Amino acid sequence: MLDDVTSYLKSDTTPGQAGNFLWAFIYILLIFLGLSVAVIAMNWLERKILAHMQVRLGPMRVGPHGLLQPIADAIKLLIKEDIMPSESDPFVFWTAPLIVVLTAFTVFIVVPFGPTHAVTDMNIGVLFMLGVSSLSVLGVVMAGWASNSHYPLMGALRSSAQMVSYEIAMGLAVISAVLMTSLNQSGTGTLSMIGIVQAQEAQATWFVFKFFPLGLIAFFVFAVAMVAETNRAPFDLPEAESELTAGFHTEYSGFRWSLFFLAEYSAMIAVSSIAVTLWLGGWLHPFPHWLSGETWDLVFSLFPGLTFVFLAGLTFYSVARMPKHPYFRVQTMGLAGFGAVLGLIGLALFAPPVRDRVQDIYWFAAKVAGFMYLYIWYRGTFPRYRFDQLMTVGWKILLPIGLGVLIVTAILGVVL
Amino acid sequence: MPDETKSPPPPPTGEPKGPAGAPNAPSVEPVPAKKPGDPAATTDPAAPAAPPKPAPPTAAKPAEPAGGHTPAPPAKPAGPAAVAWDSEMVCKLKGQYGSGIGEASTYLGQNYMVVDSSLIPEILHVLRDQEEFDYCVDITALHYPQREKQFDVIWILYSFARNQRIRVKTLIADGEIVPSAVKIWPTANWLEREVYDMFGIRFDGHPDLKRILLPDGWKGHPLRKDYGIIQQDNEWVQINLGIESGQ
Amino acid sequence: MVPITTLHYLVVAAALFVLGVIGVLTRRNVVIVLMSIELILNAVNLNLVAFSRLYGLHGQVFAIFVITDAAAEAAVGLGILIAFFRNKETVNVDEVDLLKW
Amino acid sequence: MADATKNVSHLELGDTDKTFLDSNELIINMGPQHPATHGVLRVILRLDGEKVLGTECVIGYLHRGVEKIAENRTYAMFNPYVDRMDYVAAVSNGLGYCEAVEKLLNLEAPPRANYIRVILTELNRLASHMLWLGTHALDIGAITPLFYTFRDREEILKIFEKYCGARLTTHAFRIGGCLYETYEGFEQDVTKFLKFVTPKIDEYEELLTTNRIWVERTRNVGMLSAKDCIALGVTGPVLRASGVKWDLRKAQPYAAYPDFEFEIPTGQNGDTYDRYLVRMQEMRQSLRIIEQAVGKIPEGPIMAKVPKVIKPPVGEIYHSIEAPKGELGYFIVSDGSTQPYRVRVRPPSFVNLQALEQMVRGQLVADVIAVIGTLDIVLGEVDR
Amino acid sequence: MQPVATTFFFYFLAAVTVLSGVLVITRRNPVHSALALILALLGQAGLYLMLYAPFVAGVQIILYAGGIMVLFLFVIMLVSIEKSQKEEQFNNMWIVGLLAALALGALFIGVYVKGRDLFAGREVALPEQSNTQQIAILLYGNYMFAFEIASLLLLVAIIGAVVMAKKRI
Repeated sequence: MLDDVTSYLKSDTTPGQAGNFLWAFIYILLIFLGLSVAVIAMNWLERKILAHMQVRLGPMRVGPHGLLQPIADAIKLLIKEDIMPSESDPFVFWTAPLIVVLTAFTVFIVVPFGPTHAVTDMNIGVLFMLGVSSLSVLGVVMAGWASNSHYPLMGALRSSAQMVSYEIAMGLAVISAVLMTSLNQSGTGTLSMIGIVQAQEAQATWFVFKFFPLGLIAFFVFAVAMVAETNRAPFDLPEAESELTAGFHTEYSGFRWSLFFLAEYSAMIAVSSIAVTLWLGGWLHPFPHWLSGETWDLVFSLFPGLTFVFLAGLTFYSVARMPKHPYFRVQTMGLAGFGAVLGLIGLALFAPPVRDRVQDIYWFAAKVAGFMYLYIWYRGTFPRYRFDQLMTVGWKILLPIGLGVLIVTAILGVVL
Repeated sequence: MPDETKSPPPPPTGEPKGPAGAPNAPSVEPVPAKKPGDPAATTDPAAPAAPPKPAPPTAAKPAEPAGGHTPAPPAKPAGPAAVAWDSEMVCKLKGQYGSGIGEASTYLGQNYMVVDSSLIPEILHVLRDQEEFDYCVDITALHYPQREKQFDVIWILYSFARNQRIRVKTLIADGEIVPSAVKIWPTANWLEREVYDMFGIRFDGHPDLKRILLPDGWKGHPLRKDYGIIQQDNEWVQINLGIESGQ
Repeated sequence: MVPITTLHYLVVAAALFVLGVIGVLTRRNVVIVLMSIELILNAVNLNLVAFSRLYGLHGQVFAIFVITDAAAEAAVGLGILIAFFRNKETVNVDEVDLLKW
Repeated sequence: MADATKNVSHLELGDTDKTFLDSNELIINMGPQHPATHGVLRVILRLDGEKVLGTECVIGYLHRGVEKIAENRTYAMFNPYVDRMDYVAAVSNGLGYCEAVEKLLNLEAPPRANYIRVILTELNRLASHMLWLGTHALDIGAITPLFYTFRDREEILKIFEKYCGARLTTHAFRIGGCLYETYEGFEQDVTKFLKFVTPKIDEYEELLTTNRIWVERTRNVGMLSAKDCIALGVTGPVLRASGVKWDLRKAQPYAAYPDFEFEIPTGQNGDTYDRYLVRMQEMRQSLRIIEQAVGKIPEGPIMAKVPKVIKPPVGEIYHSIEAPKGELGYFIVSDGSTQPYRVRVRPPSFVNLQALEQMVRGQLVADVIAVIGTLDIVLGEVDR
Repeated sequence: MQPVATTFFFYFLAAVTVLSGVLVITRRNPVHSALALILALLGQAGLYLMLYAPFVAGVQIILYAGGIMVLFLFVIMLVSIEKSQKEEQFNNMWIVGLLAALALGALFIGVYVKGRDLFAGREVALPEQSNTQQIAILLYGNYMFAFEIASLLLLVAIIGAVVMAKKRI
């Protein structure tokens, strides 16, 4: 048992590959918890950021600056009455959200947060991710069908058509990235997620800059397709509120609805992880080759701690700005406590053994967080596409571009 | 669907309206200055009846004098009077249709003419095609329960070319059918439905004449004068809303 | 415990195949018949992949071809189904008894 | 209400070819409680997949019998009721009614009152267009403009509140003029507002006008040619977007409008995008009018000599004004008593809504939303 | 990845696959059948993984479960299933069909058991890490022609499906 723990810490491979089930299990648990926390945080952040984009404050009541709002929401959703339409198909109605959530979470098995920080590394990692995430469309279709109502059905038809179409563009973009991994001495590429990042490390460039602007275009295709794939604005047609009320989950409420919610956000994180892995160098810190050496390593390894300390500083600044009225005493104390926790985490991250292990995860998470911000930004800015326009974008713009990039990449790979 | 709504005009049950005497007295008051070239104008039975008891200035009572549509209040010295509407168009129409065109006057700078109901589709066509009244602003009706021809149906037309607005009126009895203008102006569709809904006037040739603002099964036509202000279709309310009364 | 050999996989494949055949032969609903055909194809795939453990990767390549075929078959089959349903308002195979409609 | 299928049997269907599974024409009941119907509008859509084969509007959920009420109130008592029709442009409603009764009484509001009326009405036009822009953009999926426009509309409502104490249903005008004198600092407030809002309109345009998705969603959607517009009686920005340069403020000027210079913005294609542009331009023109008006409000009385008991002579009048939604007309028949014999309101939203059928047939479901938004209907006015 | 608990996983996946297969052909509701089939396909993907065929497993998930089955569900939704659910589910000759199929199954098993020596002990652990590369080499080398034909086949299928399903082209 103890041996298992220590052996992994010294090894340079993922627990899954090493057959270290204890650590694999720990990772699964960590990912599950981390994802849940991330979704909760995303919920709060999205509402806050969107609110500030729209000249309003967002949640301010539950907890200081609405920090406890997502928790309150979660409690509300869990204890809410669970309504099932009388004419629905109960079995399918129940399994649909489960499938969506399961697929959204299963994807994370192969996401490499670091060279050793993953549950496992499959040699078909990318294929696995695409495949499993494509399964979520099943849940969507089932949800729409089982509700036995027109709006959900139309929402389901829309989203399944949308997801299936954009998967193709997405796949082409992914293939061009995979093709780039084969540009080495042996000429063999890899589908393994860790292998792809290692290839970027070996080729001394993030694939987004590879064959400029080819990598960038492929990345762009993927970035658009992934927004469509997760049904987010401006491609949020399946749940276009103004047209189809809430799309395929119109009839869902309470706990089951929260499963869809959870799945949507985890799917966003999942596709962002793929994008980060394939094009933005995964866990590599910025400019890994220009800024290398002992000093830079130290500087970069300080970042996680600095981020948390900065957040703690921000929190304490907010504490100082809280109204001094005794009514807000509890809130102020809560905020200060939150800041203290953040600060402590930050300090802990400065400890040398921790910071070396955490650095990779930090850079990965930071890049994913960038994508999450983009998601929110899109939502605040763009109107919604119409369905036929969405299909036009998918089939007539992204697909040819993706195909072209793939062909040119292949040619360049052979020529160079 | 709207079949049951066409009921014979119930006797006025609301507040008693108007002087009881001679509600349908023929016009005694000569309508101001008819065109000389229109001999039949005054003999038109459908001609707008001037108020038999011309709006008493002391009309503080709620009673409305019957036939109050005619804008000829002789007892009102300060008030503007309706004058004959002199225009080429009216001359032409009168020449063409003779007695079909009744009164044509201008009141407060606004022109209107009264047309026999049988001529309606034709006149409207002519007005649209030859006189460029291409925009049907509104269709509405007035109810004068004391008159024999209870209803005025009014088309308000506008001509973009002339920047002029006219009103075409016709007088019909309860239950009489007015030709629909939907073929002439599509906009008449909902407007006629509203007139039907509110007054129970049927339009011949309307593609889908049914209630528009009130629910389909409602009984009664609220803008008739004999429909009280707090009156409602209790039966409908009980069946559809499950409450005793909407009040 | 008995080690799992190729034979085990073959038995599973045979079971799937038989289930598929039963479905094709007995069900009336075209959709389910088509799904049964998918089961049969999958049974074949399982055989191919299982044999590829004995005879090299060719079996897996063939499995991929079979999957391609299955996709094509599903597309055309469902297209026919839709055309059929549009004309006869039913999805029963028994009622596909005209050469022309 | 009858069930959806029953109503749909009345749909007149031009398009009989069915490209999908014949038996599965989808009938969707949009509303009366739907996020994008701007109130309690119910639209029954007959769909072929996503394509709209026919629509039927079921209205009347907000019917309050305003016209009947009018017959049982005195002229002055009915004045506040008109605010409840188009509740986002209550001031315009009041202006139309007051002017109609004034015409019937054959009197005119004093110039100062007319200037105040113009300023408030144009402010109200701005408020109405802002609300339209926010909700229209929201329907098309852009959520941010809604908050921007509501923020700026708030300033207008503040001016209303300071002027007459109410924000929405203002009852700002009386028959014969205005009841309230402008408050201390009214001109400054309005001028400040003009300065504040001019860049804001640019801000909205920045978000939307050149936004590719916005343009794609609105271009060639809900086309209405000038001929159709006139045949359907559609007025207001919708008519002008089809290229008809017609605005009652110019065609048959009322209040103090002849004193001001302003343009009538028009579009060419009569699509949703043009209507958007026209309304944006109209907001700028309104600012222009207010700017001119606020600088030279004449001194003098704000109320004409109106008899204590308003008793117009027997007669009838039709008076219409250019409300934010289109031609708002009042047809008032007097029998010489203190109560109108009949008040007929010619509601622009009601008539414009009728064009929905023609605008969306053959288009997609998403366009229905865009078109309902672009028609700028207020159900309070549709149903009265 | 060393296979672990092979026996358990094999029996588990085999049971899932076969039981789902049974559900596929017995369910009255085609949607339930389709769901069962998806489960069977996923179970089979697991079996492929155990057979050192990760690429085929991935393709199975993407194409079958993610693609073909979505198509199936789509079509099931379009054709109204209420009516078909009320009808007789099995055709008149189901006994004959059942017997024939079972006989076929018995034949299979018989042949396999007879020929078990042919397979025994010949299993080799295929190289899993380079599985995809090797399949690619075969696919674009030996089977190039077949590959091209398959792509043509798909094209034909696309056109065929469109022609079939669309009334008016």
